[in-house]
Amino acid sequence: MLASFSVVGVNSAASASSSTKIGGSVSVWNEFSGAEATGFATALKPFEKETGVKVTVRNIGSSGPTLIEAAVAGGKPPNIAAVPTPGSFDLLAAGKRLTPLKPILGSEVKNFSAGWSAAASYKGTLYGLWLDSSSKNTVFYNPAVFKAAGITSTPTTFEQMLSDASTIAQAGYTPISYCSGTAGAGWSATDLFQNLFVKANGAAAYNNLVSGKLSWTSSDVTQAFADYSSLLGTNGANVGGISNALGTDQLWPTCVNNVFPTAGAPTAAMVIEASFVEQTTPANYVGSDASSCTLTQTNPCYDYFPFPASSGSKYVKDDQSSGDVAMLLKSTKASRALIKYMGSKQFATLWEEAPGGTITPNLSVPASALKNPVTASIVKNLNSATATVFSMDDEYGGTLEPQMWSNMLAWVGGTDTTAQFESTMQSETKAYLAANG
Amino acid sequence: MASVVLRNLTKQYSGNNAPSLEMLNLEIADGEFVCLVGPSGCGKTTALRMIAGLEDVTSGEIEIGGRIVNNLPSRDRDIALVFQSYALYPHLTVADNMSFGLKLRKVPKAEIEEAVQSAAKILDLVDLLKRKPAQLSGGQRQRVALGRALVRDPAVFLMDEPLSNLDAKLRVQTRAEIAQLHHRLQATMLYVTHDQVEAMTMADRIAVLNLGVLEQYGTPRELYNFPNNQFVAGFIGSPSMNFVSMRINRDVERVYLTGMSADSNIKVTLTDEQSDILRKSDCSDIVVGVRPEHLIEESIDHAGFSAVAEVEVIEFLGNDEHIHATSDDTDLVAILNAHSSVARGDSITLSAPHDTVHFFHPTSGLRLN
Amino acid sequence: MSGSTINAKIRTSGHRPWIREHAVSFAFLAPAAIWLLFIVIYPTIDTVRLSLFNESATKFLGLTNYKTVFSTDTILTAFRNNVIWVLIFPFFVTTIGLIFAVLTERIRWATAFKALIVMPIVFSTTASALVWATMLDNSPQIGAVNAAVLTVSDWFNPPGAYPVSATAGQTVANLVGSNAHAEKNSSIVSNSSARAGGMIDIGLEDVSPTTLALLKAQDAVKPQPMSGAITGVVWRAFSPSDPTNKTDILPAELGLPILRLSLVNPQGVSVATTTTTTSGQYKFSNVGTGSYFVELVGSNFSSGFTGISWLGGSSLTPVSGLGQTAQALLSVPLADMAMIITYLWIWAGFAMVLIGAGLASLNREVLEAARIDGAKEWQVFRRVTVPMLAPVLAVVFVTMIINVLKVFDIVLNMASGSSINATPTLAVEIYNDGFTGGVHSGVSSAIAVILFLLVLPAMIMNLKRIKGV
Amino acid sequence: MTTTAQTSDPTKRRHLLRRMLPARGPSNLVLGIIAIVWLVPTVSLLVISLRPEADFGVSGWWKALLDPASLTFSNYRVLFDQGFVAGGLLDSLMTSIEITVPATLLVVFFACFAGHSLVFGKWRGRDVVFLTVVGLMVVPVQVALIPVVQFYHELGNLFGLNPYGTIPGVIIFHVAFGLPFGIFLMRNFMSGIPMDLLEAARMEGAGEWKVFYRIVLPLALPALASLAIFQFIWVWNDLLVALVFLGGNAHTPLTVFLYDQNHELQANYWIISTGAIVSVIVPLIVFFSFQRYFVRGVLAGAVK
Repeated sequence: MLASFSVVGVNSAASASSSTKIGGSVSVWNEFSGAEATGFATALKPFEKETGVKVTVRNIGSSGPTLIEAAVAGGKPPNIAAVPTPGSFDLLAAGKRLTPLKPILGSEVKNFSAGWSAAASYKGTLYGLWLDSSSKNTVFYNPAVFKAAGITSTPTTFEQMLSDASTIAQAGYTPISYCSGTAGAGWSATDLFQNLFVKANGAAAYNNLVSGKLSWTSSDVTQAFADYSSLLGTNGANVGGISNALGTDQLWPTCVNNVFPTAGAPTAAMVIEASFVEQTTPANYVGSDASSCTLTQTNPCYDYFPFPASSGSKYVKDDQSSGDVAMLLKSTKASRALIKYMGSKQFATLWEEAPGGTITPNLSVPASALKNPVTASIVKNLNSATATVFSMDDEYGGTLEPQMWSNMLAWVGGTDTTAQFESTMQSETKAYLAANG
Repeated sequence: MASVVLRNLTKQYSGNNAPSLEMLNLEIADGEFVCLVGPSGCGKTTALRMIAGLEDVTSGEIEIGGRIVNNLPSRDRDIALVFQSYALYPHLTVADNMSFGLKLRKVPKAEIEEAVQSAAKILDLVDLLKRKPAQLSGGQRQRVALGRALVRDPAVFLMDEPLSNLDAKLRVQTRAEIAQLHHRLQATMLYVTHDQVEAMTMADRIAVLNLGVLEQYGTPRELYNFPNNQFVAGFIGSPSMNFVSMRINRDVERVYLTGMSADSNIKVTLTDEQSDILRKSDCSDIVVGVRPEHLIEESIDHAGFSAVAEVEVIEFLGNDEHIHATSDDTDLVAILNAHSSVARGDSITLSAPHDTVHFFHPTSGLRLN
Repeated sequence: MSGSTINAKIRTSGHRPWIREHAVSFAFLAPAAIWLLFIVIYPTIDTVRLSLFNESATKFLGLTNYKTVFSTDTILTAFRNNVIWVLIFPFFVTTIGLIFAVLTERIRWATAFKALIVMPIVFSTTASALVWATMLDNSPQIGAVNAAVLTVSDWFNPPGAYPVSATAGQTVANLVGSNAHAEKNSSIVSNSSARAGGMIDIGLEDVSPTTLALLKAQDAVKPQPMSGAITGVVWRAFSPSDPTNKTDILPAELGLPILRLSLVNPQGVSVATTTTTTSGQYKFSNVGTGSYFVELVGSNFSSGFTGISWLGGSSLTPVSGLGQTAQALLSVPLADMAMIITYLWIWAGFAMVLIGAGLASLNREVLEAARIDGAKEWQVFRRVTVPMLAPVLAVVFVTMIINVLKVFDIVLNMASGSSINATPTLAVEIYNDGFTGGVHSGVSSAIAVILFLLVLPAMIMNLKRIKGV
Repeated sequence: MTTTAQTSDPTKRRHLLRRMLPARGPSNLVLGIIAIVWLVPTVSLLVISLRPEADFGVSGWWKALLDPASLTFSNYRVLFDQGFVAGGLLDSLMTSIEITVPATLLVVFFACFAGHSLVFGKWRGRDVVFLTVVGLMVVPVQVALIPVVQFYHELGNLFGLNPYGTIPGVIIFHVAFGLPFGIFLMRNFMSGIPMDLLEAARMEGAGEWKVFYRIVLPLALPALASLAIFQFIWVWNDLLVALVFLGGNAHTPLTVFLYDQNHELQANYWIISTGAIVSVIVPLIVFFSFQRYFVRGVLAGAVK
């Protein structure tokens, strides 16, 4: 707080020295729920106390972008909105709905790496602030199951992961519990493909694919799908079968609970999903082997390893991430102060400290804020990435997002061949890019 | 109390060719009970609704109590209307139905109460005041409708076929009650009906309407004995008058009638007076009318009318019987004493005296004698 | 009479009451009229206008948006879904309504029954969709519909003790650990053969520890050979201490209980059967001459019924040999069926009530006349009742066409991620397209206009019919 | 409304009919099975809402029927313990009421007025107006969302009163889209009121307003009740309008509450099912209390 005091600009009354009461209120829309929402509220408390600004937070659920569009059209946008979709961020920025943040944030800009700042910019102007991030480069596993399969160390290459999966299958466990997401929303299937692609071809190629510079019919895409097949083809890759991945019952958190059950024994060994698996796990995981593992905040009975690249890949540290980007839709003294606060060390530290396993890309957070060694390791991994990409479905706003999910699930379910998937995606991407430029 | 005068009252609905009511002139004296009769569609209800202010007047004038009321809304005409359907407010009790109009006029409560009570007494409704219309019989509803008109103490009572929804017995009874009511109130009443019996029994004067035109206006007796034309003659009286077409033969010394065919079974002899009238007329044919009740089953001397007819149907009515017989392909109806021994298939002679025979112009229908 | 003066006075003031009467009438209409004008009529006209402009409503495009509608796959899919709905739903709901209405005529508790059937109409579509998504869950452990199917299916195709999850890509061959091979008929047969007094051991892997715990499996113990008998053990040949060793029975490796075994001669004919003990041992006594193989019968590995994925992305009629677009347009997503079932649950009561009212107002004497004329009950129904009910049936049918053309909530609430692309209807497309990339949407407006034009004739038809009911 | 004489006739007829129909046994059986099938989904929702959260993904709800002791009100307790926190269940319940009651009353009143004008007014062109109104029943709600959002924005610019994002904004929209059906229903019902009654009242001195509220309104009460029930249930169950106009608001109705829960990362089945039961209770009470009017509404409103 004091550090920011020295760089107060005209707009950045945000520094909120304890003597300045700004007052008024700020509305914030986001998609945080459960523990995340509680943590977010906790992190905002000091700001409200210091400035006298009342912050009204509203969870707008997954229809967020639609509601923001409607609110803008209705002339009553919230002061600040945070969305997990860079795609809708870009659309709002392109529509000149957003306020540039650089002059407002001032010194807080330095709390973010160039990569994350770039991801919050549109045509070179900074419009956003990444509140939190998730590493999608994570594979969570149950150490007890690994032990039961005789696996003593986690895989470091994709090939090793396949052979371990095979061993786990022989041991009678499902190697990978495949999440089909809430109501089968295909995002998990998409994440897995993206991990495979970025690890094999790097972030630059990945972004070329997103922007249409690289064709979906290229051999790199085909190879990623071949890898995908080999992973799913490992017998019993998926608890309950692939058709369940396409249905509704492989709900979050069921897919996590297969590995980290709330009761009974685990049936699967690994779950490949983003770091927010942690938010599901500690809350209800009883531990598969109560005698050897006592679950505490500092000693989780779960662990993770970074999604491995094929041996020989140059892009081991190119990672896939996600997060929520905050943007200023209605600029007032109070809302400017708040968004500056959201970029501060204090906010980020409080949020990471709060239970719920939230991590932020804010570099100023001290390591001491993370008591859980698994979380600490994930954060370290996240910050050490050489390049970060976002999920394509998030990059694509609107209709292409569900289209991609559906195409992906058609491929997973065997309805579409790889070639069919590629040609469909290619034409849909082309149409989308043509429409949204 | 007030008189009602209609002057050249005309109603023309858009889209219709003929007017529904054409140049109706009618004077109803103060306290008089007048019936408007005619077949359905004759314009009688239209006339009534125009007087009530429920229909716009196309042309002509309506005067009630010396005021021309053409452009006055119903509520300012000081009239009451008893609807054919009674139009009782189903959601209100009998008492509330009757007091509705008075309440709207902000008449003091006590006065309303009194008016309702007295009307209820007159109409024998005292025990029913708390009921809703749905809990009443047809006759009771009818009385409530009358009561509703009564409490208003209007200058003119208008009634639109108020008895048509009652069964035959009740109708006769209520008819008498209404007549009695009129005597008691001495109010001006205009009563629309298609039933000539009602009109004959109740009215001081009757206006017969047909196709929007007033055919005749007079006392029941006038209408019965001296119908202006064939329509009125046929309309008044039940069963209706028999009509026979005959040819007029004008000899040098006398006029006589023959049947339309050579071997006619119908004979009409004329009095000198009648001969004179027919001689002067311009037509070659004539319609002879004779009421069924004037026919007797025997040949009489100097009968004005006589016909040999074959009995087809006998309707036994207790005291008397209606005989339907055919003569010269003409249907004749006669009311005979039930003691007559006429049987189906009999050939009988039906006769009527001179003074009961009517002559009508074959085209205009106007009465000649 | 002082006619003329009075006349004049009344005439001049004569028109005021007339005007006032109408003024009151207009005043009565005004609130509704103003409301409709601004919130319904203006947007409708604006939609027609927007459908002729580009997305940001700045450039007139003529009918280009309409061309886009008919050349965009997702919108054509929406058309297809509307067609599916219109073809299936009104027919079934009318039929069901008719059956219910006729049957309720004959029971004493008709009122209670009707209330029960009508009840779902008052539920929000969100709640109904939620209920049915659970009912149709593809796991027979959770979804009641699949559980019911499972109960029936288990009579004919019971699952074995060691079910193989075919949908997960697992095969019987995956189970083979040592000294065996999988046969085409899903059985596993030993590689080695034995004569009386001999032994055959078979190692399996991929066997879930959970299953073994459930079957109370004990450590595998190799039995002693017995004269005249063939004995052996079938065990789970996997040990974390030595995962690659499949041939030796290592400590803590468990026997596989209640496996059904068959003794087969070299010609493949089964001569005897037995089952394994809790420690995986088996024994075939009184074995004849010759050598025999041991077969693990296929039914051990049958997975039985595992559930229909009602709300998944699969289609009812995958038409092969057609172009991709044609194939997509001709297939019927299973999720559509699931939604139609849900919608039937919601609307059957409506149809029943309407048809029931029609039935109640039928002239019974006509039916009685038909019976007296010698018609059997079914003939009365088929030839007299139904034709007489035709106007009501038509109203129900057409009302449901209108309803289904505008179907929206159920799709929004029920479609899962995998079926979200296969199930949109026109109304859903209007919503989806309307809020993407800014809120002016020419294409979305064009779809709306088309939908409007589709509903209109049905509405007109209904209004004409409804007078007859 | 019915006299005893009127009702006795159909029952007599019914007995006659019953005798002529085939045995009732099979009908009872078939309908009994249908009734159970129809009831199962509702029962399942109720049972799920009464089961511990953790049981949902583990076993089917019907298992709980064998073990009624496992049922608990804890889900309800948790939800109701939140009290009236913005975005909580009780707050949503209140918001639903705040939207539904005015939206229902306004539609009922305006539709009554308009129906009166269209049936008993004598001005020319009222048939055209009526047909236009009926035509508006065809307009899908989705069509109007964007233009009305923008219209609200304009209102804000012009008069400083922007109904977007407020409860009145939702109410205004619901009233508009409830009116065509409301007017249709009221007009159809009112045209069955005998003109004689109005004429009688007019003759007795009632002006148009008095005729309306002393005669027409009381007589139209059954239709009014039907309309009110329909409108109430329609508004209560609306998701789309509330989502678009109120989605970002702190106070949202129950449907939006449920939709939000349904689509978050974690499928909070216990909240959803419990919330769904709460959301269904009010319309169910309305339905069972006014079933007769509801059915009448169904009959009258067949074209919606």
